[in-house]
Amino acid sequence: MLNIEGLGAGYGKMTILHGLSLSLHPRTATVILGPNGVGKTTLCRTVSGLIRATRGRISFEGRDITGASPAARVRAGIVQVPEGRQVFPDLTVRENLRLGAFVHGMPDQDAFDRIYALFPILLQRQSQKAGLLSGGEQQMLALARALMTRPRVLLLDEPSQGLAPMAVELIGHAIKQVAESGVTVLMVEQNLKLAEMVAQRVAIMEHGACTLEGPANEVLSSDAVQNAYLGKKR
Amino acid sequence: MRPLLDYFVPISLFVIACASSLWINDYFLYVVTIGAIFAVLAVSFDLLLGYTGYLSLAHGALYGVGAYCCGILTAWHGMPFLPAMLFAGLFTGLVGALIALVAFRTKGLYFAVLTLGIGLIGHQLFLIAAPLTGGIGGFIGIPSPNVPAWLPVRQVVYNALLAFALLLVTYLVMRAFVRSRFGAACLAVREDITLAQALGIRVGWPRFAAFALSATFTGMAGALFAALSNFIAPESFTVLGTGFELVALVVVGGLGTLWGPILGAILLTALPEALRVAATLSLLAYGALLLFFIIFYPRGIASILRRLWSRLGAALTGKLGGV
Amino acid sequence: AELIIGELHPITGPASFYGLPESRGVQLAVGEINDAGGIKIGDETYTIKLVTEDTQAKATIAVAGLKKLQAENVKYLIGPLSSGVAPGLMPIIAKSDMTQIIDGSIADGITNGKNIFRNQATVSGYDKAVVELFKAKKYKSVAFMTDRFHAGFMGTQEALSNSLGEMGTTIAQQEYYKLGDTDFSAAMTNVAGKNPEALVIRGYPAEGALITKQARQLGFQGQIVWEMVAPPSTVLKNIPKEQMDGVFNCIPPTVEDYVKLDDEKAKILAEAYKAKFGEQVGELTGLSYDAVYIYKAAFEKAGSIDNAKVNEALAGLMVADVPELVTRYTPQDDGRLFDDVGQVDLQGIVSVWKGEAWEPADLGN
Amino acid sequence: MSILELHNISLRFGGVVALDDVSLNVPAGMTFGLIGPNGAGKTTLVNVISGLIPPNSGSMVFDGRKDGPWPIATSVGYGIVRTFQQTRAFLGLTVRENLRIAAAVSPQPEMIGDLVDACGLAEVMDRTASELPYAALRHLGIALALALRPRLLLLDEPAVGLSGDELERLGHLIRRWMDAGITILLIEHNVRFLMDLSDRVAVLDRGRLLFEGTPEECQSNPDVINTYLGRGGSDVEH
Amino acid sequence: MEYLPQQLMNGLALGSTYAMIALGLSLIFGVLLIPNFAHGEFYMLGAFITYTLTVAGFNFWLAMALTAIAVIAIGFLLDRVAFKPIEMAPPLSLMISALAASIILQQVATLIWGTEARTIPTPLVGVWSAPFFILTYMQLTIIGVLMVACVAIWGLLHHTALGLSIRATAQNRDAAMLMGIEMLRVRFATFAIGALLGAVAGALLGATFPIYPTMGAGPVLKAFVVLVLGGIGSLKGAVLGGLVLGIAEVLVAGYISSEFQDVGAFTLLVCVLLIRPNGLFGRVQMER
Ligand SMILES: Nc1ncnc2c1ncn2[C@@H]1O[C@H](COP(=O)(O)OP(=O)(O)OP(=O)(O)O)[C@@H](O)[C@H]1O
Ligand SMILES: Nc1ncnc2c1ncn2[C@@H]1O[C@H](COP(=O)(O)OP(=O)(O)OP(=O)(O)O)[C@@H](O)[C@H]1O
Ligand SMILES: [Mg+2]
Ligand SMILES: [Mg+2]
Repeated sequence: MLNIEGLGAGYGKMTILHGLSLSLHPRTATVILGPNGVGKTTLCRTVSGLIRATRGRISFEGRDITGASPAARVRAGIVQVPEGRQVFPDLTVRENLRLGAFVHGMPDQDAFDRIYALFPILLQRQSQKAGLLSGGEQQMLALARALMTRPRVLLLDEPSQGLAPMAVELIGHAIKQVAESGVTVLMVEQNLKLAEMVAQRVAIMEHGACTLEGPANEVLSSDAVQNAYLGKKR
Repeated sequence: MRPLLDYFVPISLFVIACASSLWINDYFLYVVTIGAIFAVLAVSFDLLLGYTGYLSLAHGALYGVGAYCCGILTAWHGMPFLPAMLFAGLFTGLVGALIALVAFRTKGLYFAVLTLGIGLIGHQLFLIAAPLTGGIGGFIGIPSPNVPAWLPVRQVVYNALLAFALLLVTYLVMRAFVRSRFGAACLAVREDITLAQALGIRVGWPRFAAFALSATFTGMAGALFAALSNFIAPESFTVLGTGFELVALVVVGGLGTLWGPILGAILLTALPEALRVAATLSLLAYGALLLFFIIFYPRGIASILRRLWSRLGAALTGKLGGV
Repeated sequence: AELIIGELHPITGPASFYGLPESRGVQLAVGEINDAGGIKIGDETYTIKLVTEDTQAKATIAVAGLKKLQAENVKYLIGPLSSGVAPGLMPIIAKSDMTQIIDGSIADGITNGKNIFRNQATVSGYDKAVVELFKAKKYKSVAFMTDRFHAGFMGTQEALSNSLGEMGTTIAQQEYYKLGDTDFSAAMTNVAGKNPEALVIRGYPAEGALITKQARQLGFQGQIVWEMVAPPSTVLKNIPKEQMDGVFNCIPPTVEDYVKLDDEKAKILAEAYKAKFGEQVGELTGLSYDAVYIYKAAFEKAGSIDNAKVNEALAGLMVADVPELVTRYTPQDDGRLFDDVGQVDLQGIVSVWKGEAWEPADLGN
Repeated sequence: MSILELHNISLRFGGVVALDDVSLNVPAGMTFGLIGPNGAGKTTLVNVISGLIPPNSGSMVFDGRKDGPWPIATSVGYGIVRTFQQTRAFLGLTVRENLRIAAAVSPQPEMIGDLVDACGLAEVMDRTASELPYAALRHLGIALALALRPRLLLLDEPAVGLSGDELERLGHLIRRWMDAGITILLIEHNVRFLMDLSDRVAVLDRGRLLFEGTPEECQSNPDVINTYLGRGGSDVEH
Repeated sequence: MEYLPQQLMNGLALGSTYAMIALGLSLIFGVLLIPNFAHGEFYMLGAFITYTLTVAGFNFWLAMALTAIAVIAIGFLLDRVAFKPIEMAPPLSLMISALAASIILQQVATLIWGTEARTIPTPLVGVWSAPFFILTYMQLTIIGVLMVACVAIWGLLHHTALGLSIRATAQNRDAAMLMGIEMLRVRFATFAIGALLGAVAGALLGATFPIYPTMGAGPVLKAFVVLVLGGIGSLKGAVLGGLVLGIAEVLVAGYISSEFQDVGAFTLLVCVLLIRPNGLFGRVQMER
């Protein structure tokens, strides 16, 4: 499905990803775990094309997309929910959602309705400027907007940030549903509850490379991972 | 060690500049003198733009306020130049403070355009207030600074020495300001005014002080310009000319450093002179060089020198490490 | 041997429209003199070397240019053009041992008759023609529209309205604009409302044409009088010729006018200019061209290239001493070219627009 | 004794009622947790207390001073300091320059060195804030606030995006200030983190105060479970 | 208050010219954050190219259309050379780049056309005399074109996909890219519309005013004033700001003194910003 081989990327002279390789299984949710600052966000941004890869290659369904523009990748179905709140602050909630469907032309009301059913708060706020939403509401909007693109590969960068526990559960279900409907999901997440809820496969990232990848139950139960990331200590 | 270096470098550069002014011909001396005056302007301007984040387009007019003030004091009231320059600086600082009171109600582009308006009004007033300024015909007959008896140099050399001295003083004063708590507060205002407020910085004061200080030295530069030109006209104090030129000096030199603008000022006053050979194409060449420079070095001369410096440092440590 | 003459004109920037033709006028004259073998001064024959510096019509650039000329040991200067520049150069030149002939600025009071001379008219010279026109036509009321960025016109505004007032003309309205303005409707609405018998426009022709148009559109019925250097080619690029019919202009004649009067020297100059530069001769070209010949006559008369002697020669130079002059200066009472402060007598004449050009006006006296 | 008392604070934005008659007492020297569903009005409450937005009605008493809330500059002067939900530091400056600003405003500039160590900023002193790893940036934001030696520190979701060691470091830090006598108002959706640290907890829901009590009471309160924790409030297991 | 209706009409006509120029500037600044001082040169080139074509015998309106295409191409080139390479640099660098570009374009125009002022032969002569005021047909055309341009741009921005992508880009470039919006297209479209507006303004105004290579400098400053007066990023603000400025100038010149026309206008600016620091229609940024 999506293959990453020997990927290198960084900012200016600073290299963050050092030859990272990872392949995503089709119709599967893969969760990436790793400590703060290893480059998870950088990986997402490189896959979606916001950062240029300095070496290695990314291919999607056999096609090399390493040099493709972000827009071309979205058209191919690779969609990212960025870390932090990247909404369009002066556009209304509805216009934000509308932009989600930008590559498909004008979305029909059904598309909106499906999203509003998932996130009722957005319906209430649909004509409010997105910039005035609360932190959590913006995060939901960002996710909802990405779902409007009808993605084939969904990249989620810490979608639970700023969400209340109930809301985390809510989007957990939503993401699971999406994965079950045949979308390949790559999620970076610190919230273990959400990670465990969604993950079918887990990858561990260290020093800008993937050190371990496998089915969720295997990886999560391995001793090394238990100690390092799941925080036995706590 | 550091304080020694801190003063050693600027002062020795000053001494070198003074010494060489005895050598070079009048034409170069004039260009360098004007360059030094613009460097004073650029350093003062950068205190506001580079360190506080406000783009003032009123500085062209403030420069004029200092110049006319000096003209009136020396030509009509017979005041010697140095006190007149100080007075002109203080007066301009006062005018600047008044402008600041008004202008700091806004920020960003609004501030820039508001000060643009004030700069244009100022320029218009120079034209309209003909009894004081001579109007469009200009202010004629401003005496040159008196060369003190103990200093055996010609007038033009003395003018240059004054400009260098003013530049040195400006640089040292501005540096002291930047390093003070006020300077730190200015940086905070520049970067994120809400956070600055949340940190309890009374953002009004530092930026007000920066504006007033910047205006004061701008006024002194104007006074010196008036005295060594003997004649001033509103045309030298326009927004489109002087106002924007200042921005160019500072950006080309390197925003947010104090020595960058000095280099920018020297480069951009020398450039049109160097381009005289291009005759009717000189303005075109000037535009093209400016564009070329900004495209390749959008962060100015300071960024080039920093890069060179760090590369030099790396090379040196590399060599030493290898031994 | 070589004799260096420096010229200082705005050859770039917005004022180059006037500055470049001046610079070329100097070049033409120098070329002619050198081609004819140079100037014989005393026992030595000199060829002239011309050094050009740009002013961009800015005082600081001009001062730098002047200092550069001084550094290159230039002792004789022609220029500058702009009224904003000349006063800036004056203190430097007055103190130096250079000689200057100003061939541009029309502001009053920038010559000294010692080493600074001017062969261009002053605005007061223009104004004489305006007064003459008003005397002949006996307009009862007048409105002014003056370019307030023009030092010369602004400087004489008061004197001119006083002299018209003394003749019994009411000053109905005084309006101002600035170079580059495009909308004069507010002022013209007021002028049209007052409907004075004459509207005097003082400035440059592009704005002059536009003001004329807008005044007429807003219903102004009276006589329009220009006071500006306005070559017909420029006028016609900005206003249809019908709308110009009957407009008066009060300035000294330019090369183009002399050509129209069938003046041989003017025709030769115009043709030479066209041949060398491929354009119509500029309106100030004659002045800068004349300035070179004035120097030549002074050198020959002084028999030396020493500045003090040449200055003296210039001060005493007779109009008749310079047969090459294209411009027809009025000799001073004693026949000299310059008066005691170094100013030529070049008076405006009243001309009127007919068809496609200015023609001498018949004031009926 | 309460250091902060809120009396009947209400605030509406157009049709949205962000705060509805909120009254709250925060006892001195303790960590006070504030939770609630997204959009409940927590950040808005912090904005009101810190003086960034004036409320439509209601009043505030801080440390015996009545007639609050005050404009932000005054509040800071009284010792009310906040961090921002969206991390805020002087992004264009290096960490060192950020701290220089902190030193300029700090009543005790000499303790900045301590803060650097406590917040783990020593290795990144010369990096530009915008290039910092996320965790370091959060810590920098907190260090800036702490430099002011606040009496009341308002932390708006300080743990967002932190995990593992970083989260632990933050927990330690908060405990240390608590011990130093700073009162902390902590907003956080990481329930375990919040409950571990807080002495008391309040829950906001749609602008109204839903609950106030100890962490234990809170976690077993059915209203809170319904509106906030959710039945799978498993994050809270001990 | 003699001649008030006429003076108001004068102000309206003048204000429309300001609004016309401010519109394009506002768009480019609002979307790409480029303080495009070279906008004045779009205006100048619009005038000169139209002039050259009409003098060469083209019909004025056809010449204007051809000119628009040419200026769009120049706008695209300008973006490519002067702005795109430093899109990540601080806005002030962009401003210097724009100033340099504007010097270059002025000088190139000087080389081609010289500095002599000239006026485009007017396609519409004559005046419309209403009971209390007089307007020329050309002024009426400008007011009409301004209204059409406003409606067209508003429709484009708010009712087309391109418009939505332009507005989205103005607010969050990264997020816009993640929505599949092609940056290059948005950039191109924005510059094209901006240049088009500049060119049309130049052609129309050049048929009324004298044109010369530096003619853009003054209007572009006024346009920045209008931009701020109306509130940055607000098209409504750009138009109303232009009209307000025009009327204010005319009233000052008409009833106080024409010597104070500029001073009056800028005093108005200062006063408005004192009362509304974000312009007439600008929004106050909420901090959270
Ligand atoms: N704009 C930038 N410029 C320079 N360096 C950056 C920039 N953004 C991030 N970095 C650096 O890249 C490294 C990796 O950052 P990244 O955001 O990818 O990590 P992460 O794994 O997503 O961390 P977190 O869990 O904190 O979100 C960090 O060390 C950070 O300092
Ligand atoms: N300026 C505003 N205009 C309109 N509505 C606003 C404004 N600010 C906040 N709101 C609304 O007020 C409500 C409360 O917002 P607030 O940011 O306080 O929530 P919160 O409790 O901090 O939520 P979160 O946990 O998601 O950060 C939200 O529904 C938000 O949409
Ligand atoms: Mg991350
Ligand atoms: Mg919040």
